[in-house]
Parts: sequence; structure tokens; C-alpha cells
Amino acid sequence: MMATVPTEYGMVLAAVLFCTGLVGLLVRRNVLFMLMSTEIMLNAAGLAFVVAGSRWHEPDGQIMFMIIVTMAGAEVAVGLALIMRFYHLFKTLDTDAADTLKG
Amino acid sequence: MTLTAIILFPLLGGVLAWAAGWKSAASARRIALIAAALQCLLVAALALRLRLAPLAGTASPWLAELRMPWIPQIGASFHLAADGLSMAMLLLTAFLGLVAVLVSEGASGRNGGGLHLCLLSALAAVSGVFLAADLLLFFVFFEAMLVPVYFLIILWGDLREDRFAAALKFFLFTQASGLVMLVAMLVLSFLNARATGQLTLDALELRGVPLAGAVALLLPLGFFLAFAVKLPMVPLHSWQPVTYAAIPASGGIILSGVMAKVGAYGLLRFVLPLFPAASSQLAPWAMVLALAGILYGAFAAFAQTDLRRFIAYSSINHLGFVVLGIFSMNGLGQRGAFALMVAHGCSVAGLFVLAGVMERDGGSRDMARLGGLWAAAPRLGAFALLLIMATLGLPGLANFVGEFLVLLGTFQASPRIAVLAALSTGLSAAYALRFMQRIFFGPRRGAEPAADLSGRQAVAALLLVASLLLLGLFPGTMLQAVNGVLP
Amino acid sequence: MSAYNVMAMSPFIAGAVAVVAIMLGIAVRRSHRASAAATVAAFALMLACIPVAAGVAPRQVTPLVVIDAYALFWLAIIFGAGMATAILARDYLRVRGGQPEEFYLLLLISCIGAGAMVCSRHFASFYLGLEVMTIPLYGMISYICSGKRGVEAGLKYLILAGAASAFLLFGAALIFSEAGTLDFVGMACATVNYSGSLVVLAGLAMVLVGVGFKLSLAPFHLWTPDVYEGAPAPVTAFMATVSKGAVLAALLRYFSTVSPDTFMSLRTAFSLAAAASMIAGNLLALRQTNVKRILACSSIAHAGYVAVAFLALGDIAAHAVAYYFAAYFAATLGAFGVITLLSANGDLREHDAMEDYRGLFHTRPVLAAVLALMLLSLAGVPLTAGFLGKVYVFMAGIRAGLWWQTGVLVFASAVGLVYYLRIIAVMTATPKDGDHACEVLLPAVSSAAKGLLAALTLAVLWMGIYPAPLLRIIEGIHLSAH
Amino acid sequence: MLQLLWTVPALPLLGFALLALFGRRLPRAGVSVIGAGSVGLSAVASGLVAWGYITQTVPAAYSQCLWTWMEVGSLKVDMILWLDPISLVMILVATGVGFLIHVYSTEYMRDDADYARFFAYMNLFVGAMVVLVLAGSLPMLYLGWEGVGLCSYLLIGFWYDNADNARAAVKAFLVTRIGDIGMLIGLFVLWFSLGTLDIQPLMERAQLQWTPNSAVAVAATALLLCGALGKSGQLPLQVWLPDAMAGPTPVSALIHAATMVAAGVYLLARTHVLFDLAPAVQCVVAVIGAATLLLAGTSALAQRDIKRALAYSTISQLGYMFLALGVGAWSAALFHFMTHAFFKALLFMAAGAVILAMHHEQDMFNMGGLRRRLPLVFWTFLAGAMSLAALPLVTAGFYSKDMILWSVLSSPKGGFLLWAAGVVGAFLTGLYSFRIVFLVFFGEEKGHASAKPGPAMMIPLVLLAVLALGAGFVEIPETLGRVALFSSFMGVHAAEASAVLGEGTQQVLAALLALGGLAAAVVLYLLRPGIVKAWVATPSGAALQRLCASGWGFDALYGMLIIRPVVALSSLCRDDFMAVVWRAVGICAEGAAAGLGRAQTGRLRFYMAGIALGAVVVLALVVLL
Repeated sequence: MMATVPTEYGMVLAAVLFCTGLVGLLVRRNVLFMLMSTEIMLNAAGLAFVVAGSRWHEPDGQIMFMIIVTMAGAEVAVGLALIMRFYHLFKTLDTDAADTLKG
Repeated sequence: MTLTAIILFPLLGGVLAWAAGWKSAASARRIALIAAALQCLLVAALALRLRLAPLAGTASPWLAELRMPWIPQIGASFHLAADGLSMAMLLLTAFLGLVAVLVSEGASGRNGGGLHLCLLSALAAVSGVFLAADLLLFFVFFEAMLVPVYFLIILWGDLREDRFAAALKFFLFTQASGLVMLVAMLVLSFLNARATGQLTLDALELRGVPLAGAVALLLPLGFFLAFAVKLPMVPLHSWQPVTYAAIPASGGIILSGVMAKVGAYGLLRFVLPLFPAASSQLAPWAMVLALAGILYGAFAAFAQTDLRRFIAYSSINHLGFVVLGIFSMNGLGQRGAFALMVAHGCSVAGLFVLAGVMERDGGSRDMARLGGLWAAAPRLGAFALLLIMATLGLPGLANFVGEFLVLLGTFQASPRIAVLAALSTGLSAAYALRFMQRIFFGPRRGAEPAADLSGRQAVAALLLVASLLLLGLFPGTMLQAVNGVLP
Repeated sequence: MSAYNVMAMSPFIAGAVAVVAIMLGIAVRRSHRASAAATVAAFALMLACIPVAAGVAPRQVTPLVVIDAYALFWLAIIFGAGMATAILARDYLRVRGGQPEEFYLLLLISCIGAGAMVCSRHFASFYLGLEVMTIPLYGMISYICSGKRGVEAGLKYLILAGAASAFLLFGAALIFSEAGTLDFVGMACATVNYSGSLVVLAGLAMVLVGVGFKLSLAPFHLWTPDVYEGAPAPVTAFMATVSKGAVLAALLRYFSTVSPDTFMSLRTAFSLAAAASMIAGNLLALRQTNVKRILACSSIAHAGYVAVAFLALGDIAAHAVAYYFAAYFAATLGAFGVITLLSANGDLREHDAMEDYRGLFHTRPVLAAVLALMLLSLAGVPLTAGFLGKVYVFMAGIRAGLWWQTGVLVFASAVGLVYYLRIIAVMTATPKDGDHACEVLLPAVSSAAKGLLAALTLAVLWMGIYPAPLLRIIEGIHLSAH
Repeated sequence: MLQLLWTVPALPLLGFALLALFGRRLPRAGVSVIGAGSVGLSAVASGLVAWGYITQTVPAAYSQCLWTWMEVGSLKVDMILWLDPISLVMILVATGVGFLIHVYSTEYMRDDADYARFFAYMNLFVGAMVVLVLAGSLPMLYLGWEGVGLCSYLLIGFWYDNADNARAAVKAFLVTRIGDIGMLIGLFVLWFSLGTLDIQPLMERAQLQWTPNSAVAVAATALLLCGALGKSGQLPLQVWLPDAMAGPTPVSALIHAATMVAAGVYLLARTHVLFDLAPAVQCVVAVIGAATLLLAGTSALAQRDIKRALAYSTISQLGYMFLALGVGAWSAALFHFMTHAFFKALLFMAAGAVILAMHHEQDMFNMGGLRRRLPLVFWTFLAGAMSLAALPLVTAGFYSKDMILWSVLSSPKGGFLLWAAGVVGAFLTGLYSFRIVFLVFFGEEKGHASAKPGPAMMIPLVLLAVLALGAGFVEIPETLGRVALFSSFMGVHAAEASAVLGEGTQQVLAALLALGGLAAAVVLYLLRPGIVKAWVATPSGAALQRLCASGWGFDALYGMLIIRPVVALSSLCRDDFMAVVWRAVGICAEGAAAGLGRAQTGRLRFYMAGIALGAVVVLALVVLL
């Protein structure tokens, strides 16, 4: 079924998603949104794998996607825990406020 | 094995002194003194033995050698070897090491054991430098010298100086230029491996590697840079005045008396034999640079009011002559350079002994605040007078032999430079006499130390005076030592 | 699954079993001492399994993993570093209370992840290893969650590492879309065959971004000082060593089959990044007043140095990188070890400000001497491991004709000297009067930590003075055999 | 006897070593014995050697090789002593007069705190001088050469607590050093031209290999001349000698009579073969000698300080010797050197006796009428002054000066103008020597002279007075009955001469001018002192007097031309301007570090932006390249 979608289309979509995530990281200050942006980037990469895999009729792409999702999930789990801690300590979700480490 | 012992023995003595230093600084010093004296005897005995019985096979240029595998993977071997040049330098090292320990400050104050450990390990490293016949081994010792000196400066340096900055500058200049040399060494080895298929860093085996193009010039320049910094040559000298100002006098004896000579030794031992063609190509430039250093050092020394900085610039002045002699590319000049290395080692060590005495008990070393010291310290005055006369190249003292031969050799290579360099000896007389006049003559100003040479210092002074006179009047043995090494 | 495969994988199996066992143990009874001891034992076991695996090496286990001399060498130093971290962490965590036991689980898992990376011959296993190494790191960085610094550092690292992973993955996906395989050899062949393809080039560039982040190559280095400073000292040690080394080792394997002459543009980009890291890292460190930040900056620079060796590619690069990292591991662990031990005292503060080191030569001469030695090794002074590391890098650079990169290396090394010596100078300065407070708080160092520091000191000196035996092992490594 | 030659330099040097090492612990008597005794023994040894030399069956130069100093390839420098008539005369004078001066010093320096140091230096001085004159090779000569320079430095600055003395000492050393450098370069030229530095082979080879006035001959001799000019205080390096009066008076006597200043004359005499091959340089020597003798003669007229006046007279007399050397009459120069050594030592020591009696007063205008107070000193001084003024027939100075003047006139290298300068100088000499005599010993008594000097001072004075008057009879010109002991000893035979004036005529002229000087002095300083005072009061007279008093302003000139630029250059180097480059590197690094540090904002988004930017750059690089 995927074969009907040209590879380029999928790749462009993935790239657009990736850039969305990247821009989100750059413009959002809320740490939650930043976490979500990284998730978008990871998923964009996953999409790219699926598209590439479909081009070669290889299952590898889809396997990679599953690994990515799993790992992203793990990351989000740790990330959310850290964000809770972060909010507890800084009383805000604004990452710009967290610059005790600098220079 | 004796060669290894020459390196390890001072180190062992240093460690023992350091251990003893935990209990009492005086016993640390005693142990260090014994070690330094024994080292002198050891080297002297070896020198005598080698003179009596050179190595059987005449094919080898070495009088004695030791070769063991070290890091075959990069072609480095543990190759120690001694010829006349290195034996002479070893003798100088051991002798000045003894002088340094004799006048060391370690009997009082902050952990004297450590000071002696630093002094003696510096000696060990310098001895290694003079014995190494493998480029990497040479480099290891060359850089390893820095560490004890660095600690000498920061731990026992002059509190009135910014000794951290000085130590840093010293380390930085030497290490940076050393790295350039290291790269040059490795490139040379690589080119040799490409040409002959044999991976080696042995100094002898790397002679005659075919070089062409930019590399033929850049490689010797890389070596030259490191040695020029070590000497130091103008304009790479700016580490030296501050370092000389900050280092404890005993360390200064080793730094100025021996380590500076490593630069000249390196030029003679490596740059000239490894890159004969490029050396003669570079020689005129090096001579001009040396001349610039001679003049710059003389003028700067003339204007100094600080005792230590005076020593520094006068050394720059003298080592310019050494470089001049080396790059005159003839036997006369190079032998002169060698003689001057030894002589300057003794005379500058004497100046550091002098500085140590002057600064004892917080004495001032600002010449503007000193004067008429002769009345209070005639022995010191006489000692200083002799050193000053050696500095200005009075015949009969060791420095003259060197300067005379250097100028003679330079005259052969380039009369114009020789004339200018000879004229500069007028300047060296000017600054030397000014030094004498400001410190020892004229009315007293009140900042002078009250004490004359103490027992140990007097012994050290006598040793130096005797060596300057002996080498000045009977330089034959010294000059013969390098027959066969220099053209 | 043949017995040989089991033997080949035995270090991992041992590690995995140990993780489960320790987790169960914690569930039964919490004991910091027991967990730490079990972890050290686990690392010892894993190290002991390496000769077992070496007996069957080289061996490819599934398309994902290969166990060969190269991998085993890296496994050894990674597990060694993990063991050192565990020993240090025990002293560090002991005084801080809380629930320190799980830290060791994270550490073990992270090490297994790193190990998986160096053994990987397939992108899937590489990525899996990378994430298994990285995710526990988030937890380790923020393990001391009572302070702002740890959490801030952890969160910064998490977000940025996530983004970097995304770059890496997207790049891999682009290459995959042209190559059709995720096998390293296949990918490498494809990248050579399609070297004109923009998609492949873009993919490689994005991989470079991801890897650059992990290696903290400039300009992807900005996070490094912050995170290194915020993390507990043993974790910083771990990050500076294992997470860098493993990534570079894996990358080297990936490029092992690629001739250095292809991808000139990529090489140029990587060279520029290396040069920028060397310069930026060293310059940044000049003005720092925090020892951990200084070491962070120095790790940026060291990444640059080793990148020069990496650029030589092939066996030369493998040997240079392996030796360099062995030396760098020892020195870095030693340096952070001293910081850790100094921080392991009652005031629960990280002793990482320059002022904390004033007069250390007088108050703690041995610790100061060890730190000085490690710093000199990092600076590449002869008779220490770091010197020969540098020689190796130079040799690699020279053999590969990387002239200007070598030139920058020389220059940067010289600059680097400044800040190492500054720390040493501060340690020798006379302590200010009235600084008795710090003497009261001087930590009691556990004998394990003492032994560790002694071992590291010996290792640094041994590798600097007589490295031939180690080099024999390293020269036995051949990357391109498969 | 000749084998004793080595003891001649060795004895004073041994004395020096003993005094330097143990002098402070010895009693004064011991110091005197060692100090004067070593030189005395050396004088005895010289006498024995001279005896041995003269009684040789075949008169031949004698050489004694002590050891090889330096040997590099074909360069072989020996420590070799060379005895021939020239060096024999020199060692006799140096040790003999030196011994008298030492004896004199035992009393003169009696009360000085640094008695031992004084004698140590003096011994070294004599030793170095003997090494200089006995040297068989030029480097060894240079060793002695610099040795006397060192001793002059030490002795001029003997009373070091006065900064002026130390300054004069430094000046003496530096000015002569400038000449020495020329000489050193001359050695290089000789070595590369002739391949040896031993003096005798050098002469032989030069005669074979050099063509007269060839470039190398001119260069080598001109450079040697530099050294001689410096040591002998000739134009333009004469400036140090008047200032050298800062030392104790016996030192001045030693410098002016027996040692230091003779070195230049000796060098030129010793290498006269080379100079004969470079007539152009000889001409320069003669002109310099003439100019110096006039310049110094006029300067001597304007001095107030008795020792300065004598110093200028030394410069002037050395000018005569150079004049003689310039015309090739080196034996005449040596003869004059010998007589000059006697009368100048005498004059200085007598002046010293005066100074001591006047409590270290040196200004002649504060003296006067001492004839009665110090009769013996007066008579000896008068003998010296007469000899200096070359009063005809009865003084040694007459015969030696006459020999010079006749050589100048008769030699083809000389000429009437040079001779005229010489006789004008003779007039000046008469004038200034008796000016001193009249100012010091005649007129009204000023100040208070203390007790008379003792025998240790007086015996040398008397001995020297006898020599100053009588030593000339060893060489009497033909017109007066021909005695040629000196020149025949030197191995020089009078050549047939032709001149515009006959020998007798020129003798009469010269004698008349010397007497004229005496007469003028009688008028100006004894009978009508008002004339000079009135003339000095006029502006032009005052200016001229100032000019003469300052030695024709050479100090100021050199201060402007040499010292100021050197000091300016050195103060430029003082703060090591080359280090600025490195400081700039440091500042650049710091600046770059600060700039990079600004990127460490601590903000997550900023870091992400860095990564994104880096990614864009890398992508652009990879894709575009």
C-alpha cells in the first residue's frame, strides 16, 4: 500500500516534521513543549525510516521506527520526571529561567 | 649501564632527600649534597674511563652506548650514547648540580626535601637529554626537564615576583616550541620510513633522509624553533627574564647554566647533522638573528636595574655568541660555541650564586638601591668581579676562549657579522662594569645585605672561580673533548 | 544460539544478569555498601569475561553485533571506567544520603549500552546501544535531585540529546533511503557508491551533527560545560570518558571501510569541527574558574585532538584513537576522581571551584600530586600517558597528511597548557590564613578509592614510560579485517 | 739564566695570588714584603735574564714555550715567552720602575685600609704587563693587554666609595676596550691572511706574502693601531687618561711610566715589520702622534690639577713616540719610552709626595713655595721636569727626544711639517713642565705642608732622578760624540739620512725651543703672573682656556655622539619591546576566550540554536563543497 506513495513525498513530509520540531525547540520556552518538539523530531526520523524502508521493501525501516518509539518513550518517561522536579525547584517551566549553570 | 645510572642516580638521591625532608630539611640537604657530589664523581670517572678506553668498534661515533627496545611500535628505542660533546656537557651538568645543591635555599622554609627532589630530578632529566640518542627519548627528557623547574618556580620562587605567571610563561614557551619540534621529529621519521621502509627515531639512522621542497626547510626550522626558545634567542626570549627573576637561585643555576645549553647542544647534535644542507642554507639568517640577540641582550642588560633581569639579558647576549659560533659552520666557530657553552654555564651559575647571596634574608636586588657592597662583603665582591670579568670576556677566563674562537669562526664565515659582534663586546663590557659599579662600588645605600659568602657559598664560589680560571688558561682538554664530534 | 556466541557475548550476559540480580537485591534489602560492592564485582566479572570472549573472537553474532579485538579492547576500557565510576560514586553518594542504590543500576546499564555501541556493526544495534547508554545518564546526571544544578543539567542534556538523536536518526534514514541497508558495511559501501548523491551527503552531515553533539565537538559543544558542572563529579567522569569514547569507537568502525579520499567535503567539515573544538575548548577553559568546567572545556579540546586522529581513518586511526582514549580515560578518571573525593565530605557541596583547590599541595599533598599528574597527562607532558597519546595522534595526522589540522593541534595544545598549569599553580599556592574550615571538612577517603587512584596513577605513568606492552595489544587490532 | 724567564711574570702573579687569597689575614709588613718583594725579585730575575741574554755566545732571541693555550685544527695558540732586545728593555723597565713604585707605595699607602688589595692589584698589573711584553703570540699578548686594562680599571677605581673614581675606572676600561676590539679584529685578519698568530712567524710570513700598502696589510695594521691608540691614550681615544688620575698616585706612576700606556708603543714597535709594509698607516700613526702631542701639550697648559697636567704631558710624550713609530723609527720610540718611564715615574711620585704633604690637595693653584718645605722633592721633581722639557745635554729626555726629532726630519716617511709639530711641542713641553714647577715650588706658600716623606719614598725618587738625567747617555747622537749602545742593542743601524736641515742645526733649534719654553714659563709664571691672569679674564682667553682645560672638548663630543645614543637605545630595550608581541598574543587569546565565553549563556534554547546553526553550516559545507 505504501508503495503507492512516492518516497520523495514521504521524505519531504518527514523533513517538514523534523523542521517543525526543530523550530519548536528554538522558539518555545516551556520545557514541556520543548520535550514534545524533540518527540516530533524523533518521530520525523522514524517516519523517514519507514519511508526509506518502504522504498527498498525492507522491514528494517519499520523495525527502526519501533525502536525509536520505544526509546522516545523511555526518554519521555525520564523527561517528565525531570520536568516535575524542575517545576518543583524552579517554580516555573520556563527554560530561560534555568540558567544557574553558565559562563 | 653506567649511562642509565647517570640518569637514575640523581633521581634516587632526590627521592631519598625528599623522604628525609619530612624529618629535617638539613638532612635532606645533606643527602642531596652527597648525591650531587657522587654524581660528579660518577660522571668524572666515566669520562676518565672513556678517555682511556674508547669503544672497541671504531665504526660507532659513540664512546659508550646502551640500546634497548622501548616503543618499537613507533620506532623509538631506549638508546643512550655518549661522545665527547655529551660527556663534556654531562660533566658541566654534574658540576653545576653540585654547585646548585651547595647554595640551595632548602635548609630553611617550605619543605626543603621537595626542593632538592626538584633540583636533582632536573639534573637527571638534563643528563638524559645529553645522553639520548633517540629523538623521542631526547624529547621526553627535553620536556621532562620542565616539570621540576616549574615546581621549583611556583613552590620556592621569589615571593616578590609573579612567579605563577613566570612559571607559566616558561612552560608555555618551551612546551609549545617543543611540540613543533616533536611534529618535525615525527615527520622526519615518517619520511625516513617511507623512503627506507624502516620505522626508526634513532638520531644516527635518520641522518641523510632525502628531503625536498618545503619540508627540507620546515623540518630544521621546527627543531630550530624549539632550541631557539630554549637558549633563548631573540625574539623568542620573553619567557626568560621573568623566569630568571622568579626562580630560586639554586634552580636558576641549573636553568641558566645547563638547560639553556640544551638548546645549543640540540643545534649541534641534531639540527646540523640531520639537516646539513638546510643548516648551511639557514646559517646566514641564524647568524643575523644571533647578532640581533647579541645586541639586543647587551642593550637591554645595560638598562636593567634588577639583578636577575640583568643576568637574563646578559645570558641572551652571550648565547647569541654561541649560536653565532654554531652557525658559522666551521670547526673554529663551533668549538668556540662549545667552549662558550661550558664557560657561560660556569659564569652564569656564579651570577646566580651571587644573586642568591644578595637576596638572602630579604636583601634587595634592585641595583638602584644597592651600592658600595664591597666594603661589607669583600669576598663576594671579588667573586663578582671575577664573574663580571668572565662576562665581559677577559682573556685568561673561560669565556674568552669561547668568544675568541666564535669570533674567529664567524670571521671566516662572514667578516661583517664578526666585526659587529666583536664591537658588541664593548657593550658587554659597558653593562658588566656598570653592574659592578652599581652594586659594589660607590657609596652605600642601605639596602645591601650585611653578610659575606657563607661557608657553603664560598665553596661553591671557589669551585666556580677555579673552573673559570682553569678552563680559561688550560682549555686544551675541553677543546679536545669534541674532536671527532665537531668538524 | 551456539555456545560460541554465548561465549562471545558473555560480558553482556554477565552485565545483564548482574543488573537484574542487583535490582532484586535492592528490592529485598537496601544496602548502599552491598549494591556498590556488587556493582564493582559485576564489572570485575564482565572484565573477566573479556578473555573468554577473546577466545572466540573475532566472531560476528547476528548481523547486529561483532566481537573482535577492537570491540574487546573498548569493552575493557569502558568496563574499567565503569568500575572506577562505581568506586568513586560510592564515596560520593555515601555522604549524601537519599537512596543511592539505584545509581549503580543506571551505571551498569549505561555501560552495557556503551559496550553494545562499540560492538555494533549495524545501525539498529548502534542506536539501541546509544540510547541504552544515554537514557540512564539522564537519571545519573540528575541523581542528586535536591539541588537545582543537577536537575537543570539533566534536563538540558535530555532535551539536547534527544534533538541530537533525532539528527542522527534522520541522517541515518536518509542514507538508508539510498543504500537500502542499515548494516555498517553496506551503508559504508553505499555511501561510497553514492558519494555524489546529495541525499547521502546530507544524511552524513546530519549523522555528523548527532555524533558531534555526543563528542561535544564545536559548534555542538555549548552544553558541555553546563552539564559537566551540574552533574555529580563521578557522573561527569563517566560522561567525559565512556560516552565519548564509545561513540567515536563506533563511528570509527563505521568509517573503517571508507577510503580517506572519499567525501572530501565531509572531511573538510569534520576537520573544521575538530579544529574549532580544539581552539574553542582550550580558549573557553582559559577564563573558567570552576575546575569541572575547565575539565569540560578540556574534554571539548580533547575531542578535537582525537578527531584529528580519527580523520586519518583505518587502522592507524584505530590505534591512535584507542591509545589516546586509554590514556585519556585514565587521566580524566583520575582527575575527576580527585574532585569526587574532595566533594565527598560533610558539607555536601561540589568542591569544584578553583578556590577549593588553593593550597591543596599543603593540605592534601597526595591528592594534589595525583591531580597534578593527571592534569600533566591531559596536557601531554612526557613521562605521562597523555604524551604518547599525543605522539600517536601526531603520527596519525602526519601519515594521513593532515598538515594544517596537526598545526592547529600543536597550537591548541600549547594554549591548553595554560589552564592545566593554572590549576596546579593554585594548588601550590599557600592557603589563606583562617582556612582551617576546609581542613575540618577534609573527607576520609575509602581504601577502595585510594586503591583506584593508585592504580590510575600507575597506569598513567606506566603508559607514559613503558607503553610497549599496551601498544602490542593495540597494534594487534585490525579494523578492516571484516 | 735565560731559563729563569718564566719567573719574571710568574713572581708578580704569585704575589698577586698570595695577596688575593690571604692578604686580609697578613700583617702589613707581610703584605709589603710580598707586594714589593715579588716585583723586586722579578726585577732581579729580569736582570739575570738580561745578563744571560747579553752574555750569549751568539746573540739570538730566546723563546720559552710554557703550554699550548688553544688548539683547534690549524689554529694553535701557545703560551710562549719571547725574549729579544725589545722585550728585554720592556721587562727591565716594567719590573725595575715597577719595583721602585712598589717601594714608594709601601709608604704612600701606609694608612690605607685596603693595603693588601692595593698591592695585589699592583702585582697583577706588573705581572700582566710582563706577560704582555714577553708574549710570543698575539693572543697571549692580548691576554696581557686586557690584563693591564683590568688592573688599570681596578686601580683607578681603587677608592671605590667615591662614585667619580669608579666612573673614571669604567671610562678607562671602556675607552681602551674600544681600541682592543679593533685589535682583536686585527688578529682575525692576520690569522686569515697569514695563518698564524705567533709573532715571529707572522713577521716572516708578512714580509713574504704581503705587498706594501696592500689592502690586507693596511687593514690589519690599522686595526692593530686601534688597540695601540686606546692603550696609549692617543687621539681619538685619549680621553680616558686624564680621568685616570682618580687612582692613588703610585697607580698613576705605574700606568704612565712602566705599564699601561707603554703597551701601545710596544705593540707598534713589536709589529713594526707589519707597519713597514703599510706606509699609509704609518703616515696616519705619525699624524696622530703629531696631533696628539700638540693637543695634549696645549691641554696641559690649562690644567689646575697637578696630576692632570702630568697626565696630559704623558699623552703628549706618547705622541712623540707615535710620531717616531710613524716614521719607522721604532727604536727611537722605545728609547723615548725608556727615558719617559724614568722621568714620568719620577714626576708622578714626586707629585705624590707633594700631594701627600699637602693632605691630598691636588690643585696647583693652592700650592706654592714648596721648594723650601720639601727640598729633596723639589730637586728630584726639577730633575724630572728638566728631563721632560728635554733641556739640552744634561737630561735623558733631550737625547731621546732629539733622536725622535732627527728621525722625523731625516726619514723619508717623515717630513718638515711633522718635525715642526715636534719642535713646537718641545716648546710647549718646556712651558708646561716649568709651569708646574713654578706653580708648585715657587711663589708664596699656600696651605700647610706636613712632614717630609720618609726614605721608602725618597730613595726611589733619587734613584729615578739619577736615571732621568743620566739614562740618556746610552745613546748620544753623532754631532755630540756618538754613543749608540741602545740602537745597536736593538739591532738598528743608523741609515744615511738626508734632510732639509743638518742634524746639528735641528738639534740647536729644538734645544732653543725647549729653552724658550722654559724662558716663557719663567716670564709667565714666575716673573709676571699677571699676564696670564689678564689674558684669561678676556672672553676669548677664557673660552680658549676652558677648551684646553677640558682637553679640547672630546668628552662632550663623545657624550653626544656615542654615550647618548647608546643610553637611548638601551632604555628602549629596557622594557623588552619585543615581548610586546607575545603579550599581544596573550591578550588576543584572552579576548577570544571572553567572546567564546559569552556564548555560554546557560539557556537551553540558545544552545539548541547553536546546534541548529552548526547543523546548517555543516549541511551547507557538505552539500555545497
